[in-house]
Amino acid sequence: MAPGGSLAWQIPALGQILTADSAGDEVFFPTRAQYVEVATVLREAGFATCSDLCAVDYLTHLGRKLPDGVAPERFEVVVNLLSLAPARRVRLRVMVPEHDPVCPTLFFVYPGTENMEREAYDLMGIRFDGHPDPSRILMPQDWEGHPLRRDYGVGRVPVQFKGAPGPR
Amino acid sequence: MGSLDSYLPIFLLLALGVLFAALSIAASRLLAPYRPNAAKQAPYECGIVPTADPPQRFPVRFYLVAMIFIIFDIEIIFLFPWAVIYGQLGRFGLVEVIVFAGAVFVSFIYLVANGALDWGPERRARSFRGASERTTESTVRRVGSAGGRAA
Amino acid sequence: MPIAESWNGLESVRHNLLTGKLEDFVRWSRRSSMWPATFGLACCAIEMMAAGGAEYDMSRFGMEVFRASPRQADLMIVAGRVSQKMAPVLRQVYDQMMEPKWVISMGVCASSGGMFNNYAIVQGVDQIVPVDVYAPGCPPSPNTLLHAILTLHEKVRTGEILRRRRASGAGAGVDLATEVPGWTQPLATPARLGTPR
Amino acid sequence: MTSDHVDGVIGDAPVTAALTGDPELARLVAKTDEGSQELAPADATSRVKLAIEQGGVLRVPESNALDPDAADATFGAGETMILNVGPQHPSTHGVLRMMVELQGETILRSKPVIGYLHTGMEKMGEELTYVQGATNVTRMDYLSPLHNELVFSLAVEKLLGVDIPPRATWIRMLMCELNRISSHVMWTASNGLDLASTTMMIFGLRERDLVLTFFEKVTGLRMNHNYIRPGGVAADLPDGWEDDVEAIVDTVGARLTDYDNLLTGQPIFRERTEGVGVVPADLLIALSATGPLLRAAGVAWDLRRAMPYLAYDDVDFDVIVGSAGDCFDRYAVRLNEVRESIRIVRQILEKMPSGDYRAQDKKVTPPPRARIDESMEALIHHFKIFTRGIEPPEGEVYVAVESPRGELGCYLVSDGSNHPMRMHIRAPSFVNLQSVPALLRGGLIADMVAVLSSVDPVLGDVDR
Repeated sequence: MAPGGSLAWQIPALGQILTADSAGDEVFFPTRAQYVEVATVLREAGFATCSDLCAVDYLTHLGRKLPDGVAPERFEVVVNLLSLAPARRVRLRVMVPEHDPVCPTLFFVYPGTENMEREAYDLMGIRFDGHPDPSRILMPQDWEGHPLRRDYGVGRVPVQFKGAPGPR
Repeated sequence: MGSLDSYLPIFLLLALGVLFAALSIAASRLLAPYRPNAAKQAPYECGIVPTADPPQRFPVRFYLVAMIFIIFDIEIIFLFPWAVIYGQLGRFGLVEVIVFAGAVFVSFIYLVANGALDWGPERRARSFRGASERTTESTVRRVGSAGGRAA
Repeated sequence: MPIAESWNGLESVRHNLLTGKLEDFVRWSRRSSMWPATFGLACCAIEMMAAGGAEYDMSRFGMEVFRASPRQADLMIVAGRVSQKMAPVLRQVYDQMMEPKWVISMGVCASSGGMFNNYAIVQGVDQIVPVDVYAPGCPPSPNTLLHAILTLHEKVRTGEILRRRRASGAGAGVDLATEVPGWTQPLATPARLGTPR
Repeated sequence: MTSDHVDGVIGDAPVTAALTGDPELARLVAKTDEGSQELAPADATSRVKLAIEQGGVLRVPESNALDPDAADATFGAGETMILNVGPQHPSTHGVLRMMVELQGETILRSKPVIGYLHTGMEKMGEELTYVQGATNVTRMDYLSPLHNELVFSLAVEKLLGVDIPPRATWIRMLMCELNRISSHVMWTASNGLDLASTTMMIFGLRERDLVLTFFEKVTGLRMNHNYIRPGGVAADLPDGWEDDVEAIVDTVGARLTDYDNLLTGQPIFRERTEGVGVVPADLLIALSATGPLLRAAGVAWDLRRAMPYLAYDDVDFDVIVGSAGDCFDRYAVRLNEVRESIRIVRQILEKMPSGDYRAQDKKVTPPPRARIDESMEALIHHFKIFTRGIEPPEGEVYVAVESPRGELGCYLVSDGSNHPMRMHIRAPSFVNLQSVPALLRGGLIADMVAVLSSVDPVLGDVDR
């Protein structure tokens, strides 16, 4: 268990958020509605930095191990919070359905997530409503599609044997 | 012709300069391929194709800085001939150049008073030069393993 | 009035500065002061800087200084992987370089996309700019880069590079004598080749 | 000689579309402007975005509104100019494109535009097996490739739950600390070059080459080593490595005083770095900045001390913390961190344990080459490892190490097959670059060069 006992016991407001222990790290599964509020509570509790935010596409692996009560969805936004005073990490995993890939922005709780959310939108196609600058960050502006999705091909150019199909 | 031969080295230098310039221009005109295209004539924007053309109006302060430079540059140029014959002028020359420098210095005071020169980030109140004696040792502190977890 | 039947002028004489042909003299001057443009992209750029450092010292071969602006550069070393977003920028900088200009494609990522055969990398920079010398390696060690540079120097000095270019019509059309019409074939598709359909 | 048809003709060199406006030609030359990713004119940007670009940082306590005093710059019509310090620029440390709006020489607002080196490595990560994964990850941060391999291998080992022999741990620590030395020395070189000290560049590259020659001797390659693999390291240290490392550490240690004398006393260097790019520590924490950027602002946060991995708790070293948080402090922090790394390497020289250099678990690491000829079983294991690879149990894991640029994390999701389902690398440079507009607030265009160099972004790390 994380040092200092499970966080859910320490912070009453987190009581009803489902939690799991993945390889020694503490993971919470807030729903999209509770997401920003849980992040604010955690920030008050000392998690001053959001060290990482990324989106995961579970298209080929929908049936993964989840604590019961969490409905598996195709997309997941994974936020990694870090507290400096007692050195601890906690992870939030938010389910984002495929038909409505929208997630509330974390910018007004952790300003450090501005570029991370733009990258998640750019590569995975999850829109963050309320984000000040919802544009692409890594791909060219006129690029169609979101490359990191599982149904987006690798874009491999076939190896150029004599007579092999290919642009060259 | 007597007085002219003292000018011979200057003419020689001038001729050599012109010759060298003409030679290099002619060589590049003749030997280098000249194939202008629109990309080459477009302003270099670190690789980005310029869509908006550069603004025509520049802040007026650039002009002001140029004017100030010209004033003090000409002042220095006037000092050159004075310095050559400074020996014969004696006390009169000294007083005369002090009056000349004083007149230009008054304009300098007026300029600084009007704030023509302070154009830039005002927040960096520059302490007197060399005041801070920070070295790479003095400006950092070391938190050893016994020094506790975080600051 | 030829002395012998096959009098080929001064061809057989070993030329020096005075009797050498003007064109050889110009080619020699181009070879021995070829300034590279800083086009460092990824890991190969660090090895290119190491080649410019004191240990491998590219300036022994007349490549004294890395010119940042393409106006003063003769050689573009594409050092690193070229992404789809960077392709038009590379083309623009190449267009803005003055003739005579040459391109070394440093590293396998620039030459053929390397291990990144995916949506993001242009599979070979020769889809965008005509390349003269390819340097293998990932990253090529500074010695490999110097070898590539010396190969290019040799081709420029002997003028062999011009014959190849005149024949194929590619390249920057740098020879003095003839005017090479349309030195680059127009790119059939937009500069973003390798984009998945 | 002169060709009179300047533009508009396809036969001639392809001409830029913007100037000719000829649609046919425009199709040929793809456009390079990136629309909303760029810095739009002031009146076309939202208030919050305007405040961000001017370096306003959300005050974390009262967080619902960006602090208004950040948007104090007056945008005189026509007085300002949007300058594009573009991807091909000597002082942007690679292909970073900074767009700044200038009033004369003062920067009103700035915005980094990145993505010019995006290589799709996270997509490649899903294509390659765990055994091949280190080759892909090592090309991200090309100034400290061993740290990338380390974080990927630690994540895979945490998924597998396999623990590696002590000698492998200490070899990994030795190589990573040497990599930190070569990365910081390379930074000092490029920082010196940015601030017009070519001598520093020559010094730095000379020292870096010492370390690279040792790496070439141990791993076979100067860069992109693929030496630290899941399960241990690729090969044992060559015998006689102690005096090689001893020589490197003595030479670099002695030469650091040359750097100090060359730069610290120099008035130009002091003038350009003191008081430049100062941001209070709490705002940097809110912007998720880590590494020397954060430590220079006074926060003693170093993952090697706070969350020790490998064997960093058996080694005695200091965490260097700055006081003023300006460019000079970041230079001082990095310079002293090289001294600390040298101290660590000396302790590793004494305490290096003997034994296996990789885990003896047959499912994770291939058998030594010689055994393959003798035993059929070793041949089978060798074949399975290099074709099928490792198949960790299903699960997800986040591991972070302290790279020379900050917290380098690897989030690995496995679905039980031999490919990772998702591999996300938390790149320190990508996050540190977010605080550049805040660092540039109210600076001159010359300060931008010093600030960008002090943040030390490596664009392979930023764009992945």
